Amino acid sequence: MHNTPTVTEQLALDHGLTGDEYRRILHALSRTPTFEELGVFSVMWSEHCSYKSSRRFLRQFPTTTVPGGPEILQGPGENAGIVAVDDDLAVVFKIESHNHPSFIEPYHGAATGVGGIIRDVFTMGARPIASLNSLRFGAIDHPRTPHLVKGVVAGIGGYGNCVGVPTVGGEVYFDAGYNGNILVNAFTLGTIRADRIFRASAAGVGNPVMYVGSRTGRDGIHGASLLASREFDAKSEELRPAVQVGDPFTEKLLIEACLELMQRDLIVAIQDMGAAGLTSSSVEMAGRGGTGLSLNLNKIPTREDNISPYELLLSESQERMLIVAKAGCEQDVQAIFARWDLQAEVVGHVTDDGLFRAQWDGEEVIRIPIPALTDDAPVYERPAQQPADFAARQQLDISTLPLPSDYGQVLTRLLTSPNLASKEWVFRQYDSFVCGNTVVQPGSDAAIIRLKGTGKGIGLSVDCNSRYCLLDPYRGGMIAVVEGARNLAVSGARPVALSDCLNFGSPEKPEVMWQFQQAIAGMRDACLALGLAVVSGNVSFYNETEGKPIPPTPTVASVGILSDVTHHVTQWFKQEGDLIVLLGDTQPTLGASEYLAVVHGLVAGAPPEVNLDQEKRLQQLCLTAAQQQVFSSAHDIAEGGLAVALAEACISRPEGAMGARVTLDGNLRPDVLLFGESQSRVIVSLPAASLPLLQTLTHAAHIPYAMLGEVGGSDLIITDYLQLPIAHLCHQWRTALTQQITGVRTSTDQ
Amino acid sequence: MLAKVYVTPKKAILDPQGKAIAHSLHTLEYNEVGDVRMGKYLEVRLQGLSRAQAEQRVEEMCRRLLANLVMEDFRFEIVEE
Amino acid sequence: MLAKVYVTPKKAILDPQGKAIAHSLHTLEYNEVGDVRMGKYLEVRLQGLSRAQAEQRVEEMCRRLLANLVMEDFRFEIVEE
Amino acid sequence: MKWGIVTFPGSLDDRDSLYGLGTVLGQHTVNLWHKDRDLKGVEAIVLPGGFSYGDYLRCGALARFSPIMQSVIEFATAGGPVLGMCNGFQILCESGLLPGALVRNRSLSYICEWTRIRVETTRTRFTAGCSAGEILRLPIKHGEGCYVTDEATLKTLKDHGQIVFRYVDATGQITESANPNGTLHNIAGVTNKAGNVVGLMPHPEHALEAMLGGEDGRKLFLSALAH
Ligand SMILES: Nc1ncnc2c1ncn2[C@@H]1O[C@H](COP(=O)(O)OP(=O)(O)O)[C@@H](O)[C@H]1O
Ligand SMILES: [Mg+2]
Repeated sequence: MHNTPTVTEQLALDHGLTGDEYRRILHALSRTPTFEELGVFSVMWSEHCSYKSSRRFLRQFPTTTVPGGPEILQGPGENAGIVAVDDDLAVVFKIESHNHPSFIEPYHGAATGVGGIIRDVFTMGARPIASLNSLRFGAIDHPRTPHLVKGVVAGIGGYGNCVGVPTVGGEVYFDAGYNGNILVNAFTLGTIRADRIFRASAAGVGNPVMYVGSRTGRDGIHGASLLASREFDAKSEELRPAVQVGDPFTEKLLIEACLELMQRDLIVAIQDMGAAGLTSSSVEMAGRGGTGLSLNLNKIPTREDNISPYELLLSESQERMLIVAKAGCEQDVQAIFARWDLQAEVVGHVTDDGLFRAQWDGEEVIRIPIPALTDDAPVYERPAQQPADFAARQQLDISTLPLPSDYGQVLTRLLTSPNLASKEWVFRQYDSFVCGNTVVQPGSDAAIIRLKGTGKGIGLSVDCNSRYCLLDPYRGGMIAVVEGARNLAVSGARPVALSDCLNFGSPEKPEVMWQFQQAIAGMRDACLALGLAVVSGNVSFYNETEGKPIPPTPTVASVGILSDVTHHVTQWFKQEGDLIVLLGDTQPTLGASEYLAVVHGLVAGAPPEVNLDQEKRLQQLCLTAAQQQVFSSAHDIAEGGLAVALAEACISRPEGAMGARVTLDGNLRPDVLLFGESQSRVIVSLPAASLPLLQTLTHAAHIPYAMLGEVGGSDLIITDYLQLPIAHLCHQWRTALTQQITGVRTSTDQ
Repeated sequence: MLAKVYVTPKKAILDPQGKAIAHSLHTLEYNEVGDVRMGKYLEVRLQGLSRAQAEQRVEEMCRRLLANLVMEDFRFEIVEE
Repeated sequence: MLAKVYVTPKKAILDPQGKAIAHSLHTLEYNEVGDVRMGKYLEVRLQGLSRAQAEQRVEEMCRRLLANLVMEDFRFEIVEE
Repeated sequence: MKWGIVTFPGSLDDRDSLYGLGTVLGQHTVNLWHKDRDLKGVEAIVLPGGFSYGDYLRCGALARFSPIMQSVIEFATAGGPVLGMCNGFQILCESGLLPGALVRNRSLSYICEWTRIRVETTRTRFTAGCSAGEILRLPIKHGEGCYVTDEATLKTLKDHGQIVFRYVDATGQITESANPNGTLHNIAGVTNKAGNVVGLMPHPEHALEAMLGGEDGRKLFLSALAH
């Protein structure tokens, strides 16, 4: 007999379970659980693993595309979603959060987040070929921010660079709402042959269960239940030993070995050990297969002595996989792993009794019916309520706002503010070349990678404006989807599907639950209108500090397909004399804008409206124009409005900035005209000879357009409003973030 | 005065570097090698402090910057030069 | 038996990490700090060797693998546990 | 020409080198496995980028002891052309095939960006097809690309024309701001005395196709062919 604490209701409460949930366990087992069983229930029923507050809402997402769209080979429910590119090839992708661990230990928290999402993708048999990351930090001048930014970015690079998956894009925002709870969302996409997809479903009674990868230590015990499902307070400091260290080198070996393994017919199922480690991987595989699974815990390879069965079941040591092999193939499996200096051990077998069982020193410490942990886990209908100040915050009377006296100064201020400044300081730390597919590097609206040997390409973008979501979560959720799709469409990639990471406060707060439901409804409506499928995702609740929730942040990672990758478009001006044209129309809105926040210190007003029908026509127009190679450049207008988008088109060109001369018509207030964030607008440049073609397209699509001016000169001139020397503006924009994060001033212009 | 600072990974924390070095040493047939742990060694030159002040200041530097207390332990010695 | 191995950058060789740490310490207003050098500290556990054997084997490990003599110096101690 | 590309555990750009040399440049390529000693009759060897053995301890330190490296060292000593890119350069230095060593970037951060390097000598197997002073645009992506050596070695390098590439600005000038990582005298690559072994931090294998940003990397590989 090993010694364990006596299981009581109090112990269950200490595990984060409720009294009701504890009684439910007693009922499910018809007895008092063992200490180990209590641990297993606590992690499997945690919000993080069970989706108990969110599950019913996630069902609203469309999970197939429109007729004629690509086939969805795998929707939500597996380790990652899969979309067919053609008859032979498919892409596998998912986004996931690693927020709490990254706040505690930014480097390793972010690094292990990257490691985890990469495992989700290669687990399905795919070779990971591109990553994105979406980051939210507190105010740039908050004392902890620079430390957290440096650590997180170094961690993402440290892992991604070493494991050989290029990081090709992402987003970074700073907002005081994240001062005590940063967000680190990581996305990976892989490619797979459509007939070689592996799913994690344990089958074949008697088949051996094998453990491969790093040995088990006491890493992150209770990570899933305590960290990801509970809000932060001063006590979280005590959880520090729960930090996990990643080993990207071992992960790289695992990728190669697993992909080699999957070329052969030796295994039935494979699953990575992520949150809740051995427990969740065992239970999920058996659950999907409708079988049972029995483990001999004494066989688990360990890193230290005297690790208890409880710890073995709950450890979150990284870089581990669980495999159901075909009986008799154990040695072949071991031989493949040995070639990569990895050890594979038989630790259990598949059973037909529908039970999750585990033995320790010959004693059965776990005997739980699998459905009690999966399908029959608690599901909650939590109360939802609109925040009391919702209507008040949407009020905004712009006539009371003073007009700036110097628009050039305002534009410079916006371009050097941390949210709009170039993110080069960040993405320069990521290998974006490895794998040899990156056609458009970080720095344009969407990253474009080619699919070798097919002539096709994939467009990738990750987006969410959480200020919009705070002021109106429905519209904010909608815009996250719409903007992602638009970033792809302007780049020439047809948006087809997305993966979402829903970062919110505590679902036990009715206001948060309301935000959550509204955001999902907005995302759903946008997906339906644009014909997009949600194929995978992740929910991260309890993002709060001292009772204060973060701004709602439903991050959307969008994936699009280019049938000819050479027809991609980038956002920067390319040719002196090209015409500059604005597609879409400008509404009289300043609500929720970056301009209001940066210049007037206001987070107020309604986010811009979206006409989904017009948006769809605009995106279709951009795609057609890209195919016909009408545009020299196309850039989505987002935060900072028309003036910022024009400036970006001038200064983001990697080979050096280009000027532009522009005149804006219309009788809007200058700040609305320049900095308002009306949706469904794109700035394009094109040779004069292509103008008739564009006019035909806009006419057919019923998209309004305006001639703005032309590319050229050494200044950005917006007639009557501003004139700025482009080289200087470019330098300020490129170095602002470096200065604010590292305090180092770079004086030379490259 | 010189502070010699030793920063080592906490015992329960994975040390992938140490693991890889041990593996290589075994490949080179140093079979007598068991576990390897890898840490940092810093030499910090100090001016104008008494020994007691140095002890206190270096302790503080370790806590604030030189070691990551989430994952590392440290110790140090102060030597006269 | 435990070998404690100290690997330090050679004097003449640039030590960007040491420099960066010194810079950070100055930013934190540890103005008493002069030069900082950053090296490695390894603990290598050894089995079944006499002390003399251990000395000789560890010296060899350092020369062959643990230090790069182009840019690093090393020293070590053998301690009984 | 038959090229061997070595895969160590943790190599990353090995697959890209195989693709680049094989599919893009139409060369005969074979993959060499770190545990083997057989060079399969190759006529040139590429040590690719990546993080061999996790780059734990020191970059390239652990790779140098793999069985294949013993064969590579024999091959190089016999005059066979060997190109080390990034981690491959680090391995060549650790193996003693090239002088010097590579340490952390001055910024202590990993850097991924396009750079320009100037060809300082055409006397090597991998620059014979370039012209002296020619500027090549190649990407770098590394955390430890700061080349260091002692004064005496530096002098020998200079005396024997062993500095092959230096980072320059757009006009070909060796400036401090063109130095991405703090490397000694803007050195981006060096060769051995015989000129058959070349190591550089930039990645020619990632500059072979216009669609991916540039083709200047071809010159290095084509130089070896011209011989
Ligand atoms: N964390 C990051 N990692 C990699 N690339 C990033 C990151 N943050 C921003 N970028 C890149 O910088 C460019 C500008 O980002 P952003 O302003 O968010 O683009 P957009 O507004 O078009 O969505 C994009 O190409 C993006 O991929
Ligand atoms: Mg945008």
